[in-house]
Amino acid sequence: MSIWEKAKTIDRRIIFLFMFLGVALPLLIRIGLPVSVTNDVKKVYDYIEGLEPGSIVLVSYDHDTGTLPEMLPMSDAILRHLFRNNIKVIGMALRAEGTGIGRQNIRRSGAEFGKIEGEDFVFLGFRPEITAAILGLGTSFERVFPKDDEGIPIRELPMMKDINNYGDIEMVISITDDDTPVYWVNYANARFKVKVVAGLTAVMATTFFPFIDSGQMVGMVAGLKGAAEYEKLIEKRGRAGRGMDAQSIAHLVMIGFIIIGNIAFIMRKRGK
Amino acid sequence: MRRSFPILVCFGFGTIMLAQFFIPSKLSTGAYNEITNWVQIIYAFALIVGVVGLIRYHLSRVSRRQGGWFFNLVTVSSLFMMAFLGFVWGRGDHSPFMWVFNNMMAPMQATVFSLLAFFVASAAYRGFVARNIEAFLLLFSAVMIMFGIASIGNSIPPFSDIANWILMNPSMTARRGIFIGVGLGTIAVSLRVILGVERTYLGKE
Amino acid sequence: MKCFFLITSFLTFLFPQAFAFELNVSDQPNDDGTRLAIRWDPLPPDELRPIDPESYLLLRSEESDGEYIQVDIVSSLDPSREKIDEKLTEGQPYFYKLVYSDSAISWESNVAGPVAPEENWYNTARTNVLIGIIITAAFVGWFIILGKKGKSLYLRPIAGLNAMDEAIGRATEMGKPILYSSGRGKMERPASIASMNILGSVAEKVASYGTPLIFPNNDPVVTAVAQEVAREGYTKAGHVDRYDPDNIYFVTDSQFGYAAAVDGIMIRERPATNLFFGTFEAESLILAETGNSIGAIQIAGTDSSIQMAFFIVACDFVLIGEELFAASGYLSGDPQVVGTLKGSDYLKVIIIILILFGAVVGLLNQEWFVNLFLTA
Amino acid sequence: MDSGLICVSLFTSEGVGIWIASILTLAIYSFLYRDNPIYRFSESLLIGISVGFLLVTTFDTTLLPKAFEPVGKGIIGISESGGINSFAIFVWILIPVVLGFLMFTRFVPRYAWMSRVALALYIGFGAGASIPANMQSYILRQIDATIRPFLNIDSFWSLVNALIVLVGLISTLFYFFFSKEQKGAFGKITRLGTFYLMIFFGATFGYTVMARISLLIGRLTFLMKDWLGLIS
Repeated sequence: MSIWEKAKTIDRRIIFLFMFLGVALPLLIRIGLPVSVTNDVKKVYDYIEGLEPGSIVLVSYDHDTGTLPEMLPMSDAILRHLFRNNIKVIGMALRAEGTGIGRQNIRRSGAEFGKIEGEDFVFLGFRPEITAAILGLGTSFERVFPKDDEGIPIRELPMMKDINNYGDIEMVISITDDDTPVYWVNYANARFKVKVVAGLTAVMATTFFPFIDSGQMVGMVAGLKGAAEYEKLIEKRGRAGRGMDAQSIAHLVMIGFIIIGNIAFIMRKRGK
Repeated sequence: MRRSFPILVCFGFGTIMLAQFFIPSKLSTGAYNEITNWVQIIYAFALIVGVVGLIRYHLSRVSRRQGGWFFNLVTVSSLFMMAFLGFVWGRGDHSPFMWVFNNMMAPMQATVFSLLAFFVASAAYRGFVARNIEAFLLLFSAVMIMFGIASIGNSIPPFSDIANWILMNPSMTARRGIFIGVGLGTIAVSLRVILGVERTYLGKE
Repeated sequence: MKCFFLITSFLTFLFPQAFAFELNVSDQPNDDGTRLAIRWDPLPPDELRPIDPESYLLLRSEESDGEYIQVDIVSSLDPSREKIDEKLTEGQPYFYKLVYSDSAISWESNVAGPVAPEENWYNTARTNVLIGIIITAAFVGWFIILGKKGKSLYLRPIAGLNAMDEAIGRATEMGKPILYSSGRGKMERPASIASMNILGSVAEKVASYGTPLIFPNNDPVVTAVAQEVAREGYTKAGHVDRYDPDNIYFVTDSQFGYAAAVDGIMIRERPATNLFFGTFEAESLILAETGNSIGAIQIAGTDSSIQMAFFIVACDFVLIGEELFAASGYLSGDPQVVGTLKGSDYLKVIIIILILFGAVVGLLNQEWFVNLFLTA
Repeated sequence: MDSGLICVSLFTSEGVGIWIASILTLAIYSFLYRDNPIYRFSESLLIGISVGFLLVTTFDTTLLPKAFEPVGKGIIGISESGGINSFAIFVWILIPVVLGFLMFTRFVPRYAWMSRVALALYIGFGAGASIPANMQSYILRQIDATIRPFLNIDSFWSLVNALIVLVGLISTLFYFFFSKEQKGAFGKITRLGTFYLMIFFGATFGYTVMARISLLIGRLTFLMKDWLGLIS
């Protein structure tokens, strides 16, 4: 039996083994496949890079736990960038499930850079009714969030002393798995001219191209790939890079097997 | 009676459901809510019947000491354990019932689901062979999408553009064709059922 | 919607003072008499132009000078400029007004109303669906009648169905069972009904050969129906004694619990033939790949367009889309069912003509025609 | 490399959970090598637990609030007011419950036919509901989506795309013709239809692979990070 005949009846466990290695190895060992940074992500990075230390950025966690694996690498990378550049962060959530996610995420990233809650970052908690909340922040943060997530009146938080409305912050980053950024653009950007950035799931990306073209959004970071690009920009490879490596390698393993299968088919045909 | 009464019931409820789609009145929405409620109740009872049958099936294998009876015993006892946990301590966030769900049922289901990562690979190896034009097109569009959307090809403009074009145009339209066909087939079956032409599901006697 | 918003804001930009502010209320059409639609002119009204508040209160009362209660908060930027007030009482007249007040100023709109919500008995927005169903029913019904008269009709061959006899025969020769699955479909899905029809024909054939038929179910109602259908098939073949209800049983409704169980059954019982007909979800490939690994001949058919792709790659024969629904006509040869297939062909011709016509009319920018197919 | 193998502690509730979940995960994966008693054990366990889960949730969310409690209230209503009205309400509440109990006649072959009344209601309900739903979303909406692009043709390429879509839909529909033999010119069109179908099947397969691999990444991350501590 020629090798090509054998390829036809290959033990599928060999394919399984390669698929396992194709996913497991990139998770264990950093390969760091080349990630080319797209323009939309670069714009976000550049904008944050241009902010003065001490500027204020609002990060809103507008997603549920179901999409956490895709969203977490992204929020990690962006928060790292903000804290590294000594930018102060206000966290909030427009989705109930986002509250726990945001609270944990912001505290962990803050702690990593030795930031102090109340002075360098705050987490205000969750507000339902998206439109009312976004519009309300335009007049007064205190009116929408009289107290923070812990029940401390926000007037008593040192960081919030001089923050009244969008006029006092530099940008809004909405991390979401649906079209919440449309509200941020329509209400916060259109009316109060605050810059808006979206962190999205991969499938939602196409919805937002028009907003970037029209300049209503600074840029966006979409999916695991966008997060990997951001990790590359801040020069700290994290779980997005690993996940992307695993995805790419696993796909290449599959394509490789398909090619082998076809070569074997052609060779068998010739042999006959 | 044994046969015509069920057919009459089927016709009656089929027609009500069909009509209520076009009638927004209170009576109609009320009937809709009531019938969906009934259907849920019937389903719940059917489930109990199914579970009783399931327990009988496994227990009979255990009592006959049929090959692999130990595993039938595992199924039945884990079923009773879960029911016991649920009925005694409830389904709260920190209940033992949810603990079993979170640490046993959910991870096992997720793992079975993830077997697909292996199976897509073995199926692709066998199935994506360019034996003829049809098979070539199948292979070509699959590889273009895999490379252009999810792999490093995504960073190379022509590949990602081609992949997106395939998804949005030829692929999308074939799917619409399938939808229309399935829609027509579904409507035809439903009409036959309501009119009593299709009655296999009732069996005979 | 965005376009509408742009136009309206552009108009208010051009003619800022042209109209006095007005609030309107009207019955919400096509409902059960519990909703009213409240619409307003672009905000802010002239009096409030200097402060341009971002939100207003929408109030409702049952009497024009009675007590008003707050219904909603209206955003000045809401591009729809419309709120639907729900859960009202049919026939009760209501009044509405929009108000704004702060420490310096207090403003009220005109009082809109009285309007009472009306109950409707026909949803005018769904007329196109009704016409579609009437046309479809006419064709299907007509061919059922023709079929009753015993008019025989030509049917093109379907590879997957032609292979069915061979697949059943193979299992018999090898002395191995046949595995049947209808996937995750609930019994109320027409695809499940189509699957039960196929099951009936399969059971009839299998009964005369004496080959065991194993059918693990994912849904208890499917179990109940499948047992009836299979028994009926065995009875028709004259071998009701060979019917074993223990072979058609409910496993679990958990999607992946079911997949794991069927995989286990395949590996242990080693069926020579796997038949997958019905609504499948992600478990399709888990079943089909395991089936392939044990060397079973596999025939599949599903109404789920995505799972068709996996079956195409992993199975020997696949009924694509509508072919699943046609299968019962092919297998049973029932002229009434065959007739409906012919009816469905005519409907496809009508759809093709509509699409071609729509494309031409669309090029001529006749939006009204395209809008005939809009659904609500 | 990271810190190496540091398994999660076995002495906390969370730790025990992670250990059990990890072992069961491996047990399921062992099926990829071959069928074995460990896989069979976890399979049986999963079936039992999932049916138990279903039983409890169905009882709590359907049977109790929708069947038993209303019946109980109905009985109380009759015993308190005793009027004909409360009796009528009680009968109405009882209908679905009786239909449900008819399902149990399946255990008694002589009366098994009674369960068909409930099944007929169930199937009639589904058939009636599916007709307008399919007409709406599987037929009208698809026609709309195909011809709407012709309203906004603004370039040569958008026309080409719209035509490719149009030809694809028509040839696919021709493929589904059952009463005409696929040969000659008609056969050529149906063949074109199969080409489109194959492109769709390939694209769908390729597109889904990404999501499936994400699932595996999720499970392996759980094993290597939460359980073994191999990834920081």
